[in-house]
Amino acid sequence: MVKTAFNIGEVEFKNRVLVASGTFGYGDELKELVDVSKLGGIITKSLSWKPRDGNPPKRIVETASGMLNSIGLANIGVEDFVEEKLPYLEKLDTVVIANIAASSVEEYCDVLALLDEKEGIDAFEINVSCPNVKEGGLSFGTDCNATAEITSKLRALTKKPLIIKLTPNVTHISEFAKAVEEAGADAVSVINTVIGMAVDIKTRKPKLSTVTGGLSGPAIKPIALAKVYEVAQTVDIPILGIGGIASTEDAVEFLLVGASAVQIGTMNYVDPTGSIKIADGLRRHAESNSLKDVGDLVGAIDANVEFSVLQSWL
Amino acid sequence: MVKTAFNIGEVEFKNRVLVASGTFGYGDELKELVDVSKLGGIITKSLSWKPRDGNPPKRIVETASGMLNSIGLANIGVEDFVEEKLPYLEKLDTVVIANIAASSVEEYCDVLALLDEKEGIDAFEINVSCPNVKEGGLSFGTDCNATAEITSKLRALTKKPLIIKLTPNVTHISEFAKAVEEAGADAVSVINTVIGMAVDIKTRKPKLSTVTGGLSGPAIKPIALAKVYEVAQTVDIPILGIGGIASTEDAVEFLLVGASAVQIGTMNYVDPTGSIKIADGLRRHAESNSLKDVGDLVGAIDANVEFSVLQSWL
Amino acid sequence: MTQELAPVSERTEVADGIFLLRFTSAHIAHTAQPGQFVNIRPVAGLSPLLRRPFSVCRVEKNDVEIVFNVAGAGTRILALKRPGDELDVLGPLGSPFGFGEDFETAIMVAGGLGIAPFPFLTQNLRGRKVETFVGAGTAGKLWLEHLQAVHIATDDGSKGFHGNVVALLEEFLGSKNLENSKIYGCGPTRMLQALSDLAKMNDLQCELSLEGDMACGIGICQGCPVERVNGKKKYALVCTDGPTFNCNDIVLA
Amino acid sequence: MTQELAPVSERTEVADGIFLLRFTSAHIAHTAQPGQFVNIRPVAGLSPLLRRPFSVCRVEKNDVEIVFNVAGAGTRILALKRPGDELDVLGPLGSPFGFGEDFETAIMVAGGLGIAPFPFLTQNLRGRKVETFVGAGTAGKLWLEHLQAVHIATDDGSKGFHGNVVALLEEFLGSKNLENSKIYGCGPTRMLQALSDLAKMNDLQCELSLEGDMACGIGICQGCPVERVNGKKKYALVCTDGPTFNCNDIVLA
Ligand SMILES: Cc1cc2nc3c(=O)[nH]c(=O)nc-3n(C[C@H](O)[C@H](O)[C@H](O)COP(=O)(O)OP(=O)(O)OC[C@H]3O[C@@H](n4cnc5c(N)ncnc54)[C@H](O)[C@@H]3O)c2cc1C
Ligand SMILES: Cc1cc2nc3c(=O)[nH]c(=O)nc-3n(C[C@H](O)[C@H](O)[C@H](O)COP(=O)(O)OP(=O)(O)OC[C@H]3O[C@@H](n4cnc5c(N)ncnc54)[C@H](O)[C@@H]3O)c2cc1C
Ligand SMILES: Cc1cc2nc3c(=O)[nH]c(=O)nc-3n(C[C@H](O)[C@H](O)[C@H](O)COP(=O)(O)O)c2cc1C
Ligand SMILES: Cc1cc2nc3c(=O)[nH]c(=O)nc-3n(C[C@H](O)[C@H](O)[C@H](O)COP(=O)(O)O)c2cc1C
Ligand code: FES
Ligand code: FES
Repeated sequence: MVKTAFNIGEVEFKNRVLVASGTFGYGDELKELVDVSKLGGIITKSLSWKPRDGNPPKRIVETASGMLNSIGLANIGVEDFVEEKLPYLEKLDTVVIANIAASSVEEYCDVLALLDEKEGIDAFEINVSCPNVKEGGLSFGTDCNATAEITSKLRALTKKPLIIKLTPNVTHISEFAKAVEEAGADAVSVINTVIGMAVDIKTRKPKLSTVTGGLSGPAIKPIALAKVYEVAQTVDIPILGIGGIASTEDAVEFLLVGASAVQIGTMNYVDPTGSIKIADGLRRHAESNSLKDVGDLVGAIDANVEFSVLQSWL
Repeated sequence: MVKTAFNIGEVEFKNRVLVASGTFGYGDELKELVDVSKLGGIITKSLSWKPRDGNPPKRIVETASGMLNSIGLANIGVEDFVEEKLPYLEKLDTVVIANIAASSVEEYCDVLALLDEKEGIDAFEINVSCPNVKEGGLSFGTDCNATAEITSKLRALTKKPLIIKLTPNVTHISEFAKAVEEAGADAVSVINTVIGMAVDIKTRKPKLSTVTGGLSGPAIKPIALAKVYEVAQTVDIPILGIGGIASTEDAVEFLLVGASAVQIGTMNYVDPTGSIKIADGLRRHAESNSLKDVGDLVGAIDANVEFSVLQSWL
Repeated sequence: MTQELAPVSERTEVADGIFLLRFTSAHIAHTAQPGQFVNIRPVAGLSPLLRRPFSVCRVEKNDVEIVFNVAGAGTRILALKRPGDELDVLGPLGSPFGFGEDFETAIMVAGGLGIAPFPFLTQNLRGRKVETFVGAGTAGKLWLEHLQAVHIATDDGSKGFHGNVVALLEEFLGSKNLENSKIYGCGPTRMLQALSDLAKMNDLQCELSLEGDMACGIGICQGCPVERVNGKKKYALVCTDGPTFNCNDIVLA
Repeated sequence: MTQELAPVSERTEVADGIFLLRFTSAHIAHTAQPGQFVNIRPVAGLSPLLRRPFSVCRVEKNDVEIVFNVAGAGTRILALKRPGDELDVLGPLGSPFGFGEDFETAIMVAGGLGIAPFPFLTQNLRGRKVETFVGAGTAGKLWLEHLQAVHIATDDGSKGFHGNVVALLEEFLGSKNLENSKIYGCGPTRMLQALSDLAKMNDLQCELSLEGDMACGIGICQGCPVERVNGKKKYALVCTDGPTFNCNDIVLA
């Protein structure tokens, strides 16, 4: 029997495949199709203090092997979440991670504090790709100090695993990973969406109501893999790898470069049961490679790091 | 008759479609297939002082709607270029831009100075996505001061148009654009490839010999478009838009967000005559939209900028 | 709701560039209701990536039919499917048309491929009177099977009324007494706006089936908002709250 | 060199999972030489993106044939082409086999789909003696048309010699006097290495056709290096300097 389980702190995940925030709703929408007890964990849509309507349409544009989104953090707010969704989530036989979004450090703290008291939430993932209202809307996630500050404030509020979800839209993501590790994070999720844009050439308007949006899906897989690899060279805490994962092979690549587990995002829309197939695929991959533990793949890449730094890619 | 020509400084391009560095060789390889006199211009493979062998195989990996490359700036060196390639290029009825790569500021200067004296080169494009040997191999292009320094040193050496090609692998590309504008650049090319990676799960080695490589092709088009738009909000010099352009519609999007012209890269491999079709397509697009000048499309996007900054994309 | 690989049993070009695909799915055939849709993955590969939504057009035993026109990459691929090929189908999805209410005549109004849900609705309205208004750019684009009491409008006048289908309906309403009727509309947004105005003026019930860009079709991406007229939440989701809406509940933009 | 949309005139599964496609291109048919290849775009869309290289397998009047096995996304799509479909083909590309030299017997050695260039080479060697050695995993994977004097090796022993094709050739060379011969090899790199060693030991001329990942196939991307044994430049390009190389000129790795 191959071991598939792994831990972040005291929380045990039954396998190394989770579903990413914003791509699996609040966990109850897909119950007819997906047996969530076969997943390592589910991560909720980002929750803010008050309900958020989200951005006007269009919010979605398809691109080559990917998509742009500009949802605007539409969500029911943490109170309705606790009332309407948590009772269902509590009963699930999988790890439930609440993802939190906010427009101020205080809001992050308030949402986490409220959720920390409740049964049914096993860990927190913090979405720092949010506009910081105090700084005129610049993203927290591209400011290393702000990201570290959020981490240490939240660290003080909870004993549950605290996972910071990093944005790829920075020059050196490893600096951010290092900063949140030092500020007490238990793990990092790498990556959120990449900034992108599309234009309607007939109307000459941006296709998304917010001009730019977040690119996700298989198109960004090579970018995500490079970011996970970079972070893995820098920190010792677990990494949750995300970005364009569409197959077992993709998931294996992420584990090899150093992810302890993976999250499936956009592909949940295309193939709702794909995440379960990947969880099973990882087990079978380990089996056919005579591994005792899927975890033996983590960081098992055979790469010459010095070489990669000196010989640039062009 | 629709006007298709445009200028950078005193150099007139007959239309707004060029072929990107590294994707059209030295201009002579495709003469059987492509009538280069129908192109706005051709940009050579990056030239360094000495010939460069380039990286060991594998140098190429296909990805979803894109590809990774790690050529390692393989090129014949500037002297052989002048001797073997320039005589042919000189006779072409299109603008010829020499792209320069180097591993030190001095090398950039030496290559440019040598070429500046020769007939047949109309302008320079500077590839700053190169490892800076003095800084242990870190890329010039992610260091704003180094990028500005290269620009001003080269500015002093030539009266021909000086185009700096920016890397997207930074948090705020507009800072780099601003810096090179101030340092005297006549134009910027946006973008070079995006850092990415792929792993062979059988051997557990990176697919590319250099571990990471540069992602190009349609997969990165949304990213490139957002970068061009960002730069266009910041500088007044012309922008050459690059990244995943595969159709006339794609090219129109780049002009609308603020590119004065476009460069076709990876798609030259897939469809060698595609660039000419796009040049013709732009003219026809202008015609059918009753424009007198293809240039009327440049920056003609109808977007609410404030909104885009405040309402982030998630 | 099911996700399955359904075998294609028929593919026909039923009008100029308009295709009918029939596939076998007992679950969808038996549970789908008029106004619902299916979400089809055009290729097993990665581009085009997302599923494409299509109204359930008709159901027969274990078979389901959709009709569509070639709009872009996804429909271009679907138009090449042949009997025996498999379709990756997710469905049935969305909220169906309401037809339990008390009304005598169902007035169906379709613009272009907006015709798609109406054969199925007609199948289910047995006993009630039906009047069907179909608009198309030109005669060659018309597909009129499985409908009742059809009134035709073409933009170029090549068949039927010369002009748009809402104008044709307006004329018709002027000449008949159809107080106890309900309008069902499906088509381009501009047409639905005009139809909605006409329904309000005539004080008729009116349900519209909207289109909208969708990533998931099942309520998890929040990608398909439509503004509500009022209510606690600003937006409804086209994929789960709709695609059918009472015209008084939403803002068409 | 031409880029054209060439109509497919035949598609046959010639062995287990091995397909032959024939298409019409007068230019390629008339100008191609044995050992050259064509570069085919599998879809007009964006994924899979790059062209796929295939050896010219045979030429007949205006028609060109390729044979290939289903390796991944691109060949999976090509295997579904039907007569009448169009293939976006670029070619002929690369440096052909040399066969102007003075030798009596051409010994062709193929591993798996390495067989592809040899029917065309055989067509062009009229008058010379030919001995053909074909290796495959199992009998069902063998395709032996348009070859001469065929010797078979299978890994599982289901047909012919039980073992690899280079071992079979070694046996053969031991029993015959073939001094004035030239070896042509095509197949997996490991096999080419063994073949190259055997040729050197027997002091025979030997030309190999290499595979390699290609982005352009026409010498502009610098994506397909193979290390040279010596010379001013460290690398040769498989697509233009090759795919055929004298075994003494390159390092197989
Ligand atoms: C609930 C619902 C039911 C539908 N039923 C049918 C039907 O029965 N028959 C039919 O022909 N079409 C129907 N549509 C529209 C159909 O989904 C689109 O035509 C199809 O997705 C286009 O895919 P494509 O890849 O061919 O084109 P794309 O390349 O994706 O797009 C081509 C053009 O169509 C537009 N478009 C793409 N997707 C949509 C969409 N979801 N809604 C509106 N415009 C879109 C694009 O903006 C673009 O201008 C329905 C849409 C919805 C939301
Ligand atoms: C000059 C040349 C001539 C060739 N002639 C033939 C031929 O006549 N018949 C034939 O069946 N094949 C031939 N090949 C190999 C053929 O090009 C590949 O099998 C094909 O590109 C695979 O495409 P795919 O999309 O199906 O697989 P992919 O999904 O691209 O790859 C599937 C597997 O094949 C490997 N692969 C992909 N491309 C190549 C390549 N260029 N060389 C080696 N391995 C590759 C991948 O690494 C992967 O393991 C030739 C290759 C070259 C360079
Ligand atoms: C429509 C959509 C909505 C998303 N919403 C959230 C969100 O609310 N919070 C968050 O942290 N990430 C969100 N994400 C980002 C994903 O969780 C994931 O990081 C990203 O999409 C990259 O993975 P993928 O390529 O597998 O989709 C969203 C992504 C998409 C496509
Ligand atoms: C194989 C390959 C080689 C390249 N070589 C160079 C180069 O030598 N110098 C340079 O400035 N850019 C080089 N580029 C980058 C391209 O010019 C272009 O900026 C990039 O590929 C993005 O455009 P695309 O998506 O249209 O390919 C290369 C790109 C590829 C794919
Ligand atoms: S399409 Fe995803 S929520 Fe409606
Ligand atoms: S494949 Fe591009 S140079 Fe050989």
